[in-house]
Amino acid sequence: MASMRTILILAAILLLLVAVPPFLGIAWQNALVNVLIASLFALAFNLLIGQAGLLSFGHAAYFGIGAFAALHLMIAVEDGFDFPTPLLPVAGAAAGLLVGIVAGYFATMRSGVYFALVTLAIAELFHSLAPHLQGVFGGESGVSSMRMPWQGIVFGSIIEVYYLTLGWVLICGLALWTYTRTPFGRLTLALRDNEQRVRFLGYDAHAAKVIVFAISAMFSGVAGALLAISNETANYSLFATDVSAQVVLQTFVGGSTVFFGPVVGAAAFTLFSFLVSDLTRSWVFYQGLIFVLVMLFAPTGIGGVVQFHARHRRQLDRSRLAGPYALALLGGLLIAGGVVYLTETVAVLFGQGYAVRMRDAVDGLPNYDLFGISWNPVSILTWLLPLVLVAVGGVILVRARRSIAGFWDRVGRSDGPVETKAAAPGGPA
Amino acid sequence: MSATRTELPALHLAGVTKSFGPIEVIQGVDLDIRPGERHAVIGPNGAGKSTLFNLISGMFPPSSGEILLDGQGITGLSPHRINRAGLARSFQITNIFHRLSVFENLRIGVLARHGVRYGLFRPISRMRRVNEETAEVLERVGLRARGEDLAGDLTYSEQRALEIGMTLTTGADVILLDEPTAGMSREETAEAVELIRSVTQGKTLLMVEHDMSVVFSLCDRVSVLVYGSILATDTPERISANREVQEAYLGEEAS
Amino acid sequence: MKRIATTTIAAAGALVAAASAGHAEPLKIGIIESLSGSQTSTGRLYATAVEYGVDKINEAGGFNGEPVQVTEYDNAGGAPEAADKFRQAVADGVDIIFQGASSAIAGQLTEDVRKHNIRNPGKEVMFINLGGEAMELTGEKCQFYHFRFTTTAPMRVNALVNAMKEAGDLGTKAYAINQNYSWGQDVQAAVEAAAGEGGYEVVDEVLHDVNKIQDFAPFVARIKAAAPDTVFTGNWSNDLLLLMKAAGDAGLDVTFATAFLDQPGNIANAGKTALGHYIANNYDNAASESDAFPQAYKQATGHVPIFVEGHSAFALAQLQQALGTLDLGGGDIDVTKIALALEDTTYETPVGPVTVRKEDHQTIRPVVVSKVVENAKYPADDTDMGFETVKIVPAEEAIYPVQESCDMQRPEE
Amino acid sequence: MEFAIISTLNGVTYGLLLFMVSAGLTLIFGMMGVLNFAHASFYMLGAYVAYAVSSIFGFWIGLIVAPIVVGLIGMAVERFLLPRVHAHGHAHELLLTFGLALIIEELIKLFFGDFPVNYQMPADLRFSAFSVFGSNYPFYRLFIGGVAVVMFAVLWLLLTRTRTGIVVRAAERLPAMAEALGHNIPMVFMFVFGTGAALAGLGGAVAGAFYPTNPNMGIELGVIVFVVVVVGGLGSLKGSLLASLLIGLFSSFAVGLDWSLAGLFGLFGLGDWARSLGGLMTLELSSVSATIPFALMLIVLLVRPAGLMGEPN
Repeated sequence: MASMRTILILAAILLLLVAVPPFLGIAWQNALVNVLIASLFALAFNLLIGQAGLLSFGHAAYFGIGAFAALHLMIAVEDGFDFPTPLLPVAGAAAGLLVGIVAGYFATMRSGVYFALVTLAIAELFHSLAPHLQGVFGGESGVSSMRMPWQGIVFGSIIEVYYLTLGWVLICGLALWTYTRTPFGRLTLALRDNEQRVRFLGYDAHAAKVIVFAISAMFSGVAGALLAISNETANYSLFATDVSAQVVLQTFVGGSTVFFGPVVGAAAFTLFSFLVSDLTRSWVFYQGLIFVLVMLFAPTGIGGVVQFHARHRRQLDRSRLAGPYALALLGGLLIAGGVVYLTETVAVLFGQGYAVRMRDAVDGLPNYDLFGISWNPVSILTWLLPLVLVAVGGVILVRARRSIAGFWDRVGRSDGPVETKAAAPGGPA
Repeated sequence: MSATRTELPALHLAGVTKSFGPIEVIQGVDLDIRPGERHAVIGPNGAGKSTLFNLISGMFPPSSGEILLDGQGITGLSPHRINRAGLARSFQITNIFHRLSVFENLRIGVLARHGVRYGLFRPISRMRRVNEETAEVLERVGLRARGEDLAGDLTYSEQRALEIGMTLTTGADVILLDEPTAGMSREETAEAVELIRSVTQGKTLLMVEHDMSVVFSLCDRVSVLVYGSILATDTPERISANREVQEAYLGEEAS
Repeated sequence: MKRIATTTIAAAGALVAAASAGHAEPLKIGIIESLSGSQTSTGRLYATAVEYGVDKINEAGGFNGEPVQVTEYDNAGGAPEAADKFRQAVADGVDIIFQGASSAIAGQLTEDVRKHNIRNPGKEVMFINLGGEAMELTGEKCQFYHFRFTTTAPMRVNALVNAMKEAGDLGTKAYAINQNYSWGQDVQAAVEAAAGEGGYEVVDEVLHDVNKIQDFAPFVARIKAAAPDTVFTGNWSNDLLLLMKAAGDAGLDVTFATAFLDQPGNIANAGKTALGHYIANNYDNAASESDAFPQAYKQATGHVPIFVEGHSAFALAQLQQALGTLDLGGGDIDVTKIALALEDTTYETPVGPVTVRKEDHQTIRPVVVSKVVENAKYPADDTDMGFETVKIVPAEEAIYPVQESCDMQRPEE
Repeated sequence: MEFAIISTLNGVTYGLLLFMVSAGLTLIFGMMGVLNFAHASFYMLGAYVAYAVSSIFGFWIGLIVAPIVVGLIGMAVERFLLPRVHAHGHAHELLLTFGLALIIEELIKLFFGDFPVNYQMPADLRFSAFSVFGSNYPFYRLFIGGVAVVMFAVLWLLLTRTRTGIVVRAAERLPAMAEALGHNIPMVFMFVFGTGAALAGLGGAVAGAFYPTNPNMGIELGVIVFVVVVVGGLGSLKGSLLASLLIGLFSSFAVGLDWSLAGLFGLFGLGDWARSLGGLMTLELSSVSATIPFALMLIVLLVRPAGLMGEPN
């Protein structure tokens, strides 16, 4: 597993993470802090779904708890309690662990979809109670503090916060990776496969699941604590469904079956929202669309597809695959272009601004601007363009996929990198 | 049966019943399994053989009655407690970890025996004894060549062998095998019988079995379960001669 | 040590700026609003109004010889995202932050601004709060670089009590139903405090979860049992709409005294049930004789100002007035000077003058009390209903004393 | 007394609305093992379709068209999307529907905006059915409850008395066997999923005219509905009816009760001590009534992990 190649890649990434940020603007430094925190959160979350097969829809609870715990310690430090600032996430870890044990005790009483619902409801419980508990959660405006200097480090700039975050994320990431190599890590996998058999081999499955849950909650708590350190505030909205949903999206788009998959997803989505969220109001829609497409066509996520190619790199015939892959990319881009065009057009045409202009317009529907061009909403061309984009892209993509699937079939890997019609097993239909 | 024994039975069932709703599936079973013996439970379909196994191994608690393991009460305990008390079972429908390697499947059980159930602070690769013992079991069930393959990729009879292997790993002295040879060809069955004979050396074995030739070649005693109660318990030879049994069960098959 | 490094970098930056002289630094405004998520509709209105105001400044020649730049940041309705977008805004060099939807986010931003200013002296940022009405923002969290250009709970409640009493619609028994968080609690406290003045008795009061209640009928049953004349509520969004509908359906004969009845969609959804109920807010189109402002706004944005748009546009106009008194000579933007100038301005809105109280940076402003009527001059939500002004409570009557908890550190002058 | 009667009435009607939405979810889960996360989105979709249709063709047409449209969408999801992920297990089905829920919500916002839309019941339904203690009781609340009751009865009869129902129930227990007997099981599943979605759509169309129709209505109700099915026992229609009514009644009564833990301690003379602790101790039940369903769920999990009517695992 840990081949020379993997080690080299990891070392290169590490070097980049350490060396490059000082030369970036603070906006990018800040975005990278968010990427790191999201990555750790996704890794902790994936301990449950990827390793133990437990799908939690309420991980915001432990993320939030970690944030509040770290913040209360931070306030104590501000008030003169002697505690090194870089160790603040310890509070988050402890709180996450404790709450994780209690919540895990309840949640793991059920498995499968019940488990998902119970975790969702526990997070909702926090979300609805927190604003009422002024003392702990600071009401709806939350708790606020300030990072105190320690040993000459001021922790005033984002780059200092970045390195603190990086250190913690690396340590925790390593710990989570080591976890998979321990006896309990193996037991976690066994629980995912066949919980009943685990019980008949002399293990208390419920206790084991509570432990996995608590460990996942603990690392989520560290991630929350890092966010609290970065933001210097925490607020009950950390418990919101959106927070839980984001980590689910990121993990599965990145790929829950590969250890580093969630990191890929977290980085992709965090950067995506950093770059796109101020450009278009529909970015949540695109996020959902990407997620559903990944679920449908590459259920193992980006990480899974990459891992598939890495595993079969010997069979990887570059000369014969480059063409179809480039075609697939082209098809995908065309479809994406068409969909984005349609979405943004709908957003404009059904928007308030346009409604007003429509009322004021003298003859017919007024033109609208999109991508720097003025379009006529009743012209055929306006609607033909996206349809042609999607249709042509679709044809190209289907053909490319067929030849890619054909290639992998020929080398005897029907479990190809992407789901194809041929490989898709018939469900109830 | 006649001799008074001072030795405690390895497994003792007294008046065990189980009802699902209004239906009493097990109706007052009394059964003693002697230490070291190989004992089979036979009976027509729906007689409650698997239910009896489930009651003993803790899948669900009996409605009434008492179960002792080496004189120690295990009635209604959870499966893991019963396993730790020294009883392991296999399943009629193969019940393995499909997405783990064959070696890993066995190692989960070996770890339990070594008491490192929830070990978190030492990499598994450094646990030499555990890995050695796992390799040993792997060898004994004849799957050495397939140790690194995913359990889900094994052939049916290999999976059955793995199933038996996993039952052995936890080091229990009382082994329950639920139809270990079901669905196997004649040759596979013969191999399985040899496997069971060799791996249960020195242990107490209780098995559900349909194939009378397996019962004859393997077991010391047989109990016949019909409609949830024990009709008779005796040596295979005497059981096959028992008229009542023949009428209730064997007769049909013999014809 | 870090501080030295920062100053060095800042100095280097200044040198670069000096080298490329002749190019004045533009004033940068950042709108950190809920542009996605459940409060998008309100966030959008604040953004529209701020952009309208910035356009006005730029039409008049901008500031410091440059047009004022404005950037929108989407906080997705959450405080953590707002903190994130604040850092983004700082990275973009934003000088003044505007925000309105949600007190929680305002609380986050004012803290972020305070910490930023402590750590970056000379590069301060200021925050103009257009809608965060929680008392603590000018109380415990009060600070020099935060300005509140809206009312607070006591201002709205006192105005309601005052106007409704004059109109003979107040009665002697009052009920308070509010959302269980700082704003709702502030309203409840204000209703209790105004009891003597208004000559009513608070027969019962209840706080409920924020925007989680699907069915208000049980609350209406409870109100019914207390038999009040007037029901005070600071509820907004769904919580107000559902409450009014449930009251209407039960045939509850009370007058609602509200703060956010003018939120888009409320009147249309409530239908005839809304008639006769009161609202106290910063501004209403019908409150002024002149149509100049609504028409100008419509000219620019396509619709007359609704909900929070009016007072938000005035806040920008007041800022414009303050900027007009300053001359930075084409040099760097000095936010502290802008803040000091803003403290000294008085802006004549169509409903009366607005001034800044120096002690806590709460604006002293008139409050408009209106009533829902049919055939209104400015119909709401494409219905024939709208608001009719009952009374404009002048600024000096509406204001309440500075909170004792406010401990403002002024910059050294 | 007055409060008790009105609260009971309100609790029951609200409970019946919850049931209307949870029934479809339960039906689909019981039959196919799919937990449809997008179910509450179907509810929202129902309200919006009914709004769009009724603004042109009138309220009643909207009420009929909405469930049909939503049902067809449900069938399309079952026919074209779910089979693709079926092999990856129930978790993936859940995730897929979760993604669909996100997309539906954003599409609604795209087309209808973020404001609540003006979806109203017709004026001739806006009258009070009767008067209790001087308080009018709106007819439309009874209408919502009535629709739910009729729906439950029809569903029950369909499942127990008709041939189709028997095939459906057979397919639930032993799909392979039912298929071997010549029944078209994929069609049955598609039909079931469509029916479940249509029920949610009907719920939305009926309730949307009473409660506001806005893009958040899906997620707001969705979480409560999930609690209902956990409390009732997933897959049990009777269970979800019971749980719906329970949660409806609890939420309705909690509002009037200013109980707190401190009050409870007060019974033992520890009231002042508890009040001095603040926090959880002094929270009044009325102010956290929306939290009650979640607390109820935890209690049920402790006492009866399978839910009130569910079968263990």
